[in-house]
Amino acid sequence: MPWTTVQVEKLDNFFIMGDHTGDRVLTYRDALREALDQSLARDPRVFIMGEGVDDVAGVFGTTKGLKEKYGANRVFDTPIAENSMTGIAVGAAMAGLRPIFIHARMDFLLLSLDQLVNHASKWCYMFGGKVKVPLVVRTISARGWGSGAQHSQCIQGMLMNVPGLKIVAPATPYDAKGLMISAIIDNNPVLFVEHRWLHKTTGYVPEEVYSIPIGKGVIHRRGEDVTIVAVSYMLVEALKAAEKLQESGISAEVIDPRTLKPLDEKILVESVAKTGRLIIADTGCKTGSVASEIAAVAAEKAFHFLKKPIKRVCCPDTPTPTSDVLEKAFYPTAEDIFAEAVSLVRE
Amino acid sequence: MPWTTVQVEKLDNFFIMGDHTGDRVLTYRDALREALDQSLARDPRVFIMGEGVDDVAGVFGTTKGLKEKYGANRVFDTPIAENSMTGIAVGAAMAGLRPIFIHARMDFLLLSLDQLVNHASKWCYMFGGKVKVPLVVRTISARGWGSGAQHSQCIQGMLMNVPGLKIVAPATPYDAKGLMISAIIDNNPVLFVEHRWLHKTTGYVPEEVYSIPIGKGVIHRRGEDVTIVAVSYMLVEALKAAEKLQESGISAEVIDPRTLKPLDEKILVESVAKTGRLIIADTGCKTGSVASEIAAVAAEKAFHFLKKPIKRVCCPDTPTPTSDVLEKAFYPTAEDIFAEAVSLVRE
Amino acid sequence: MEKSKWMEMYRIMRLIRLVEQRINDEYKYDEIKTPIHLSIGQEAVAAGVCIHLRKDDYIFGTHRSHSQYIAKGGDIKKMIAELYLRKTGCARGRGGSMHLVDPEVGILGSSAIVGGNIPLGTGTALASKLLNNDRVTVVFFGDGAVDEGTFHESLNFAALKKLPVVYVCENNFYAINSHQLSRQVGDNIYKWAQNYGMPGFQIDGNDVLEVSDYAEKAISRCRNGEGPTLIECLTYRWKGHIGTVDDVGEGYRPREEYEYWVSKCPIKRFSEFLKDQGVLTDELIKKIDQEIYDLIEEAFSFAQNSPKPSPDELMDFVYAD
Amino acid sequence: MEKSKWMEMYRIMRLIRLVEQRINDEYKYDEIKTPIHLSIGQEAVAAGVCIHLRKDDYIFGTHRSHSQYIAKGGDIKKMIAELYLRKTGCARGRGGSMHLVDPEVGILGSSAIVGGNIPLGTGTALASKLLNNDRVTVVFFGDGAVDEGTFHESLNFAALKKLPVVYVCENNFYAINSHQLSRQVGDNIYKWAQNYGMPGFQIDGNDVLEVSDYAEKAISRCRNGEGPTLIECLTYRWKGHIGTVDDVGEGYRPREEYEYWVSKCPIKRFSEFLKDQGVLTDELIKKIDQEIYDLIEEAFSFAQNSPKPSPDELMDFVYAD
Ligand SMILES: Cc1ncc(C[n+]2csc(CCOP(=O)(O)OP(=O)(O)O)c2C)c(N)n1
Ligand SMILES: Cc1ncc(C[n+]2csc(CCOP(=O)(O)OP(=O)(O)O)c2C)c(N)n1
Ligand SMILES: [Mg+2]
Ligand SMILES: [Mg+2]
Repeated sequence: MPWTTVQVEKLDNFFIMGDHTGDRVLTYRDALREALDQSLARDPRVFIMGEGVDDVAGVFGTTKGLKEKYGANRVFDTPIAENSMTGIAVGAAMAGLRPIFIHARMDFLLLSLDQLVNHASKWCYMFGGKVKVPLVVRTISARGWGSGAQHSQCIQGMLMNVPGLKIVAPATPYDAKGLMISAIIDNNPVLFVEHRWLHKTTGYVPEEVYSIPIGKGVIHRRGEDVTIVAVSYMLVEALKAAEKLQESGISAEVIDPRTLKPLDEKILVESVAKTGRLIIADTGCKTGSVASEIAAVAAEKAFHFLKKPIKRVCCPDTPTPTSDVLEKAFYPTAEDIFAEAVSLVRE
Repeated sequence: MPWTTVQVEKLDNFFIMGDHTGDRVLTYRDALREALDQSLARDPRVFIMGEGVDDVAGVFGTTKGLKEKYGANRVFDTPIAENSMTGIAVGAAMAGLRPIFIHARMDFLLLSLDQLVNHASKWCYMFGGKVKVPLVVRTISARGWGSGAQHSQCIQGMLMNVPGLKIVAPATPYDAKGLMISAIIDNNPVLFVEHRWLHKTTGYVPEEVYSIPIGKGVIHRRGEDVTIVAVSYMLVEALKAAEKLQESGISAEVIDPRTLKPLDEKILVESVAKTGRLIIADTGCKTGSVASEIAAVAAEKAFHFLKKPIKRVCCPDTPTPTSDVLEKAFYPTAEDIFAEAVSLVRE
Repeated sequence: MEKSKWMEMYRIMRLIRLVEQRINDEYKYDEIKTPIHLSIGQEAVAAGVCIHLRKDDYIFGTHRSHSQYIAKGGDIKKMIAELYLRKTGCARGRGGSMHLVDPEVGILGSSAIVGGNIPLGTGTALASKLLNNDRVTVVFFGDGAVDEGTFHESLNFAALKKLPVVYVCENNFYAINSHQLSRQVGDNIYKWAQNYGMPGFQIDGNDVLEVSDYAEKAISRCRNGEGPTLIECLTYRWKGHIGTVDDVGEGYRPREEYEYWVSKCPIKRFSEFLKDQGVLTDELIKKIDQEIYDLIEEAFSFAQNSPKPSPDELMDFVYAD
Repeated sequence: MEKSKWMEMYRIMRLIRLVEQRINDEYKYDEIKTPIHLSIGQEAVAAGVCIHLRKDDYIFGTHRSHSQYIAKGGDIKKMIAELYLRKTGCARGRGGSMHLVDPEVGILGSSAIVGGNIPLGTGTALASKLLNNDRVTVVFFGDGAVDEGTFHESLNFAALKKLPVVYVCENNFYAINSHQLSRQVGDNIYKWAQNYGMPGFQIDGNDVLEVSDYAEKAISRCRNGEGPTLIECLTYRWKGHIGTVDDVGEGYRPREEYEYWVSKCPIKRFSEFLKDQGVLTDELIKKIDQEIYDLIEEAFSFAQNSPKPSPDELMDFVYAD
């Protein structure tokens, strides 16, 4: 049992409405599993590889039973050799397959950046569009229970600087399923950013196969006074903050960009045009974060709408401490978003 | 002969005044070599490792003759195995030595991020300060002569997101020498960012050993109308732009942060307080760049001083093309900075 | 080997076992808020190797390094305090179980990145060579780490430079739930040494005397400037990969395999040997256990009564001064 | 091997040689604005291997891949146009000499990151296995790439899954100015295969018949589902590592070494053999050369007269549709 399960099991069961309604409620984890299942079923080119993808736990349940259903050729365990395994997935993609490569922790992505950045992301451009790399790399960031500095990183900020790569970071079960399907059918390398604390959230998810456009954000809650852009798990915190702000008479607009690269600049600028205030919440360390990039875009393209300084709510620039006390101090929460919003609106 | 020499030899001999005067003019390359030479001489713990550091070319001349002078134990070639060689340098640093590890291209840094990010940068924190990693990693970014997508990257933007790492990017011979010495005496991993096109620039450099505080930027030219923050080689372009702006009656303040992480926020905010306009020029791709981070800091901390949107002058978000025509379109120059400044001030 | 060292090895193995069992027992109270990877069943490796190390020699461990920390002489109170994430912990609560450290006895840290510590230990060995001292480094890693390129890159460099490093692979056949044979071709990790021109051995990692024997030779080769050695110790973990869970039976490890290895308990085996040799008695066993229980009691009580770090220390140690 | 293939191999080696020489001669005019790494002296490897490949088989090369591109049947006009960074180049001017591509004949690109192409070729071989077709992949790489962990990680995986891939190491003894022995322990790269349970051979890479022989067997093993092979071809580059510079003499490669290898010219040797066999004559040599010169002339003139990309195409192909 992966240790973060200890922590995740203690979380509240957070329900995210999403932009879809219906009568079928799934967890994020099951939504992902369904997207993989349906993709394996409909497209023989799709396969899944990674450490432990075929084991009993099935990557926190997201690949559970898939080997039994689709065979050991299409869902298989790999040696612990992230860089080459990524390159092998890339090669298979070049030959026309659609690999999904899974890192049980985002930290392990760091071992594979040569293949992901120097190779996968550049191949299409470097060869004038003649070879494509339709690859999905799933990474899961952990949090809590002393995951520590080497098992809890959220380094999506680093990857923003990589041309040729797409990055999606769905926060709801609906988006998880839809964006997984989009990532699989996309002809480019797509980094699929998950957060362990999202696996348990629930929401409405249609049974049929559907995709969500890569590059399009979504407004989760409409508001007038302040825009909160929330990345990945921070959407949960942002929605909680918005609820509380409402009680204090502050109307917050909550936006989930869903795709981090290429970013939906339109949804951002339009919201800031309305509210004039911008808070960006990211799961990673502040400096060089996705929040920094969004702030830069806003400062460039929505400057004249801004009434107040842009605020980033992120982890501080320290490795993740293991101590529970320090973890608590390290991770930003709804409280921090709430406090920033209040000070932006009231002061 | 490394091919970028072809291109570098064709460059103008650009003289940068720096904040030091004197009568000794050195190239950036020779300033670096002197810093290494003097550091090897004064501290027996210092050693240099990397591919080709002991060969005739001596990493573009920066390590030339050092093996002959200090012996093959202190200046040695390595196998082509960037990740482990980095880890080996890290281990040696933990045992009290002060390794300088050299990548002839910044692109190769991508192979070593596991050791640099998961290990070197986190070690001090993860072990409560009990073990230090005084390591310098030199990286040189190439440009031009069809260096192409895998031999010309400027990925300092990616590294901004790494807590525990310091990043310096000197642009003048004076800063190159002083910051190299600072990086060597620093007790932390320091990424030393060089640009091949800077190696030929000249400036005043004192003969004695001196260090420059990490974390302090420098104003290269004082001005009133617009602040241009320039990273690494972009300082050369910024100074050219400022000269031309002067002729058009626009007074530009040119700042070199020198240290990218931790950033000198004070010098930035003070300058923007004066000019109200900010252009940031970086050598890397725009999204997720150092320019993005600086823009975010300014939007957070200097917002009320800003009269106009912040502008980033960077490479577009594409892998580097090999074609000379496309290279020309890809790299931003003084012209681009000039045009942005004019539009910020005039419109 | 002198017989006094036998007893020391016995004591260390027993200490590791009892500490691990106590951790296992305490884990359910949710006060050890950090992932743990227990070494029960693998005690002979660390004990047999570290007995030959000096205080100023270096070791590097992995996520599963309680045993090595203890065998190298790391402070037990600080170790348990670290598991309880206290300010008094060896890493001041910043590391947890996977990141034990005690520079005073040459433990410069451990890495939870598989294969990550192999270059590091190669690097301290490089330092010994450059500083011209005779400190030896031992890197402990699992069979999983052999999958990673760092294993080869490091061994190549160490062999090339004849560095004073001993690579000790604790082959317990599994990386989480993945069996060695589903990740590697062949089951002869030690053979890699051959191509690097260094001695390589596959030994019974549950026989502390055999481990000690091979380690002694490898370490003295290092001290004499003869370069690195690779020792593959075949052993087995009794507990599941992580925490206190059980991973034996249906879909996991075969029960017979598990039972076979439990029957080959390194401590039982060695204590029987010592009894045969007439140096260990039931009485002595009790006495040693009691001393260890006292030590453990003291360590847990120290840990449980130690203060936690305070939130305002969050930013300390990001950078060294 | 049928004799008709002899002449084809001869022609290809000669084609490689003359193309490379022409590139060498043109480079000084600064119109080929891209780093070049010439394969002169190493022609037998690509020629001897690729003769056995089908059009739909895959190859992956490195920074030094002109020879392989040519031997696999890549379009020469598009290759030269790529060196001139023209819109008509095989990579539309975006790749240059280090990044040649021709998917129509199975050349899916080459990587200028040392060791970077080994996983990629292992990946296309995985695809062949998953798609249950009999396409073979050949990965070409230098002795330098063996330093990288990707070499081992990839060979392990290929052996584990019995993938249809042939690893061809062109061991020319140098990585830039660094000799193999200053980077690796021993000079038997082929031996690594042993531990991975795959066939491994060290052969004379300047003897095209020997190369062809071993390659043929390795490739047919792949087609029969018997898994990967490693072939280490000892060879030598005549030119400096990069561009057209000379790196022989003081501080670089020893002149005697250079001269020894020049005396073992793969083309001279093979043409003498063919003459002995009575299938090649001076007249035929001239005729073939003339055909090749015409082809080269055509390619260079095509390239030099092709348009360059226009600046407004800069952002094309960042993403595939
Ligand atoms: C680079 C990397 N990849 C994956 C993991 C996840 N992981 C943690 S422990 C482990 C298994 C390690 O097996 P082994 O090296 O044999 O050590 P053991 O647990 O058996 O002691 C894995 C794959 C990791 N920590 N680091
Ligand atoms: C990862 C990486 N490190 C370093 C380099 C710089 N480099 C370019 S070619 C080369 C030598 C390669 O030698 P080898 O593999 O033997 O090929 P050869 O040039 O001899 O054909 C090196 C070190 C690189 N391209 N990639
Ligand atoms: Mg194991
Ligand atoms: Mg070579």
